[in-house]
Amino acid sequence: MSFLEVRNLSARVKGGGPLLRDVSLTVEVGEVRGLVGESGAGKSMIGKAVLGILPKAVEITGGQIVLDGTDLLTLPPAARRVKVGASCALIPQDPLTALNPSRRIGVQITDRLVDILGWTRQRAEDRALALLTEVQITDPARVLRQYPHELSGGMRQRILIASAFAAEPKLIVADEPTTALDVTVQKQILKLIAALQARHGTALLFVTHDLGVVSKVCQNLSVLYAGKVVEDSTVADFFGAPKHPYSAALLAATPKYTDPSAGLQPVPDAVIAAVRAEVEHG
Amino acid sequence: MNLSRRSLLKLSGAAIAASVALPSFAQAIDELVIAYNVPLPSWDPTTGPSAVNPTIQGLYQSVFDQFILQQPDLKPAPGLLTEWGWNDDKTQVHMTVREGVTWHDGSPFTAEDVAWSLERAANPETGNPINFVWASLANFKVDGNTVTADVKQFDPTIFKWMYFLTGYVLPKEYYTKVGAEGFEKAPIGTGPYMVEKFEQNAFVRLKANANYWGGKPDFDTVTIKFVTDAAARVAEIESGSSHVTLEMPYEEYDRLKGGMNAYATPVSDIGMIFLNDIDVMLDPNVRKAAVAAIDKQAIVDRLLSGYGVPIDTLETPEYDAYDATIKTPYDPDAAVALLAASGYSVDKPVKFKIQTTKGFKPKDYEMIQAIVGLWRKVGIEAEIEVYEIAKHYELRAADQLAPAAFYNWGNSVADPTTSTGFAMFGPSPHSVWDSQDLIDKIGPLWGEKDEAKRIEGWKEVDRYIAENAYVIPLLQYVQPILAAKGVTVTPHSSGALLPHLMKRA
Amino acid sequence: MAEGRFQVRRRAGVRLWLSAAWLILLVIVALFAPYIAPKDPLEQDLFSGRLPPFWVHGADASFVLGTDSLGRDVLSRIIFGTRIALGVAVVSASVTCIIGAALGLLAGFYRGWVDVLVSRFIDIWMAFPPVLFSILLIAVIGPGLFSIILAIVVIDWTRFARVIRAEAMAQGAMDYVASARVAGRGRFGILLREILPNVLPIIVVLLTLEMGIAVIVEAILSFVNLSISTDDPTWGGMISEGRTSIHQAWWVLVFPLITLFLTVLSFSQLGEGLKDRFDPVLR
Amino acid sequence: MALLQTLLLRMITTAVTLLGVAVIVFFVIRVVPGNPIAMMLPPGATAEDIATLTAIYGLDKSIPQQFLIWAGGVLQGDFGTSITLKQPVLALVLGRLPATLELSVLALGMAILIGGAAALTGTRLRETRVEGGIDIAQGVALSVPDFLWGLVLILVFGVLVPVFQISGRVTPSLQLPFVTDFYLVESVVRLRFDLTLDLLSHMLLPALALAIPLAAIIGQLLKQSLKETMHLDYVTLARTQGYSEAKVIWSQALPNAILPTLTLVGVQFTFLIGGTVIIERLFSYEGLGNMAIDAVINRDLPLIQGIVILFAVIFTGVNLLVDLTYAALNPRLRHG
Repeated sequence: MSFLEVRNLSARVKGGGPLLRDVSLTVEVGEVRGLVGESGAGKSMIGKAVLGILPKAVEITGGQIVLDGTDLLTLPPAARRVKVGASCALIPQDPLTALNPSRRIGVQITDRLVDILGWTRQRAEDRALALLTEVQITDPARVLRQYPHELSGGMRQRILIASAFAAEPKLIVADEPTTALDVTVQKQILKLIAALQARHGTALLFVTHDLGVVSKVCQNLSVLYAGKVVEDSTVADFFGAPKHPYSAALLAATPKYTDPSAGLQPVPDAVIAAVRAEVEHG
Repeated sequence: MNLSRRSLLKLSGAAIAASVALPSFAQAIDELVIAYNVPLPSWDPTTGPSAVNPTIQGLYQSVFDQFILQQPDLKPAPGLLTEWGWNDDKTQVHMTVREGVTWHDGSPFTAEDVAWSLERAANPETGNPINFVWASLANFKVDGNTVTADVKQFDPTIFKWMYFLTGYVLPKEYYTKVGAEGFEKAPIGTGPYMVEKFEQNAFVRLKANANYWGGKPDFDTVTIKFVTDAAARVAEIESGSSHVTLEMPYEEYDRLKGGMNAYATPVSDIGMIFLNDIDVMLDPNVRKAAVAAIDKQAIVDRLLSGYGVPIDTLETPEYDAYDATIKTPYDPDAAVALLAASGYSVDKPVKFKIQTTKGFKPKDYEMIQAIVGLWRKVGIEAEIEVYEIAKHYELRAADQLAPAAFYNWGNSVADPTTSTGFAMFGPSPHSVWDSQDLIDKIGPLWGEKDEAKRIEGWKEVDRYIAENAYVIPLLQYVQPILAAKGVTVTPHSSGALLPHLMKRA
Repeated sequence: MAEGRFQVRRRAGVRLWLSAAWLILLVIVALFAPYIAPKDPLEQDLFSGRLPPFWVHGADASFVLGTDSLGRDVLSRIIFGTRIALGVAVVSASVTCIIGAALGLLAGFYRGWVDVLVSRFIDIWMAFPPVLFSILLIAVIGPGLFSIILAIVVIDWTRFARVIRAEAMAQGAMDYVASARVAGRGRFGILLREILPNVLPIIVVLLTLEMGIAVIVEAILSFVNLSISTDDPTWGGMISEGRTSIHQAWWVLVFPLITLFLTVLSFSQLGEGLKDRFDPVLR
Repeated sequence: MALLQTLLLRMITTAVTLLGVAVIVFFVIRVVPGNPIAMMLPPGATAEDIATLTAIYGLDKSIPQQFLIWAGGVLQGDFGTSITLKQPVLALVLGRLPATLELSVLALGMAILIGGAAALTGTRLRETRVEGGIDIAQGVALSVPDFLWGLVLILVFGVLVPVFQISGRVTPSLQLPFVTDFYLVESVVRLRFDLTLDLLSHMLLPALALAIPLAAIIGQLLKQSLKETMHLDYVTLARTQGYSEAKVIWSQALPNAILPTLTLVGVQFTFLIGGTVIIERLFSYEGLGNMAIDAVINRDLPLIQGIVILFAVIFTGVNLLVDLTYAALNPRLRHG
């Protein structure tokens, strides 16, 4: 029984069109799975569904989200919150708005450990210091007392990563953690996430539209189009020989670090039409 | 309105409800509470605007005594002066002062106080608004308990002013010691009540004066709360937090009088329309038509629920120079005919502006609207302009009032000089109609020494004014008073509400 | 970027349409008042005073909503009162808007000494106690329609100025203004063609809210007996006149109050609805 | 150093504002028709009487001259003497200010309580019928003039269910041991809770009448600002950490949503003080407002002048206070 099992999950906007169509995927303990697709394909919706932070206007119409053996959808809200809070964490996308501007950094990391996980204040602070050092922040003690507006985007993302790993979660959902950062910082952050993931053995659900990121960080991935998983394979197989035509076209449209000068072909319309037909009636 | 009900109830419930004692007084009233309609601006009854404000004289008369006592039927009676009069050729006045009276601080009241008070009133520097009357007496002499003075200029009404505006006796010794400001802080008089505590614009608590020469009043403590809003006064009496109140809308008086002691007495205050000798008002037909077109009884019955006495001259039945035979009956047809004589009709109406206050006297604005409505039916098109009472005084002092202007005229002395006289005598800054014929008729009456001849003269003037419609008298106001069952009130025709005339029922 | 936030059809739509409908009804009533009103609002008959509304015992059917103490038809007076209410609302709100917005725009966009001057002027103006100042003002020019409008303008233009100034400052800092300047556009040209269109939605919202406030201020001034002096009926006037005989003739106060209440509510809901429509965050 | 400099600048602008107000009011009220002397004209007064009385009150001099005399007096703390009340204006005005301040602060407190609760509930149950209900309630609260709320409260809580007092500030028969005019505050300080309850029983209805429209404004604004804050990522992050919706709103969103609402509450508070005029009249509550109306009606020029200046001082004072608290609460400014 894998740590996270999403079975036939479907969701739609209240009174609107479908967002997720019968999505199924699993994440083992320590596994890093990528969720790939163009924007609007529903990849971050899956992450939100797991963490229970779907917008009010979106309703789940079917399927199960089994986390560590229990189906979150059947739990009463309070129990679900605690279970998710204790065993999962989120690395948000935009560091500029993901930290509370009117509170110090330290409190924003330790509060959750004390309030939800019941740690002592001292243990939480030690943990925070340790994690800040792990994310290569110099003089972590001073940073703990600073306010978000005093730090750069890169620094804030490191803090968010530290905060996520601080709670020793079994699963972390990373929702395009590097997209809002400039390119030079992106690589460092990716290396950092990979390193912490390896050291802490945390399962990672990595939502991104950048196949380059997937190839460096993930072990396997699910490809989504318009809310439907069109391919589920290991990274090696995917980059070697993508089974689904849409995956192949997607791969062709991605610049390779290895061969930057290769001509890029946009995803052909024929392929789009075919995958849409499949998704509509599949 | 479901303002987050839970939090609102939680807020008021926890903080207040449990321990607030319901303000319902036991039937037997030990501490009388009166909801009064006008706040008392200052305690010196002889200087400043409050000295000429008729609505607060009742408060002054509770604490201070006037030279002469005015009884509820407006007639004079021995007060601090037991006896007063002129000498034969009216060149001197003499007054005998009551003995055995003490000021609230226990010091004795003497003839010195009377002489000093008169001198002070006669001195222009003190700022007594009625200085021109008191200045007609000079070099006061005290001899034991009598005071004499020379008459510089004969004024037949001098003794009437001694129970009218600014006619109060103040403590010479105490006043000179503490000065004006000190007196404001802690006023003392010889009156039936002493001032225990005064909170500006809020309330005054009075303590009964045990050795008052007129006998100790029934209620030991009286609290007079200043509640300017009529609806709030009604709520006060209805909820029982006050026992007595006055000047509420007549509709509310009718509604509440069943379960309470209710008094509606005509007072010395009349509603009238000044006519200014300008523009169309110079045409007698227009003036007479305007008078004839007004159905005063209907206005009183429909607008004031019947509480009001229609009048045809500026004198009310209680006044000395009242003449019941002078009549200006309601006759719309005559009005139409008069207007036709001057070329006016319903289709081609005469036009002029009428000014009125709004909310200063009960239904003042509605009355003028009703009159304008009645006028419209006969061919008079009057445009209403509302102004504040302050603006009215200003315009009148500069004689720039509109052709017609509503005003009310208090005269608790009941003497014709202070009603028809000041209102209609050209040179007086208060009159609006300034035609010479009226000035010649009124002139000689000012100094007329023979009282009977004087009164007869004023009746003749009133008749002349009515015939020429130089002014439009409307009605004599009725003052509504409501009191809880536990207290009986003796209304005073001057409109003054006097706690010392209130008895336990 | 993360999936777009899901645009939720606002429930306020219903309330928006209801308020718009009520206001349109008012405009029609105001325009065709003489034809709609059953009676002449000024015609009095002292002997048919305080007749109850038609459904109450003792009513006279021709006076649908009853009569006041002078026997005037309440319904007709409300209908004619609409003219003054809308007149006061529209005129005073637009004058307030023009003055306030103009000063606000100038201060917010040009900054520098213009901003200091206008802000100081706003501070001084706001230091006056509003109601007291309007009473004083009306004492100067005498009660009447013009003085109510002036009182409202005098009290509330600072609200416009402050909000528009802040908005103009915010817009001024935007990149599109810089690019317009680079393209050689004169500063005043930018103000008119670039800033104003973006500030316009806020102005419309404030204008609608201001109309509601104007109607309330007229009622408050009539309560203090300073409202209109002539015979013409105003809702505020009817409410304050009806106050004294609330127990005997409740309808004289209640019906104009309901009309006033619905009108002000409609203005405020319309304003809020428009604000939601224009507000960038919730769009 | 920067703080000191802005404070100094602020002092200068305040002084300019107050001077501007003083000058404008001084000239406006002297242009007002209906001079106080005419008010005092009794029957029979002659032209000389008018002249002597005018001289006594110094109204015969030219307006600029009168202003210089007045300004000279102010520098020594003498704001002139009230014509109708015959007492020094400064003592009168400062004597009544505490009553109005206490009433306004109580009203503001209630408004924040009611408005805050409405905003939080509205956010917690957003997109539901409850939120719609609260919006309507706030619309209703704003669409009825506050004097009518006063009337409703008098009729309901004063007459029908006489639970609260409907006039005055304190029961006259009580012996008040107070030294200052801040009765409510002093009653708490002296632990005289019987007096506190009596005062509150008098002040509750007028304060509520003032609070209702203000609560609606605060409620609308706070809910608007809360909703904007709820969309931000740190709120979503808190939810993933296991905090309940209510806790998230209270500890994460509210502290940041309060700031923008604060500046407006400051402005509303000054309007509140100015607006107590009508409510004090209705509840015969002896505050500054009640005295102000009489002063205007009786053209008591020195008193009007004193009241308006005092109000201007309060207005500038409250603005300063609001700006300081804004800076204190907003970390960016404090550490910037």
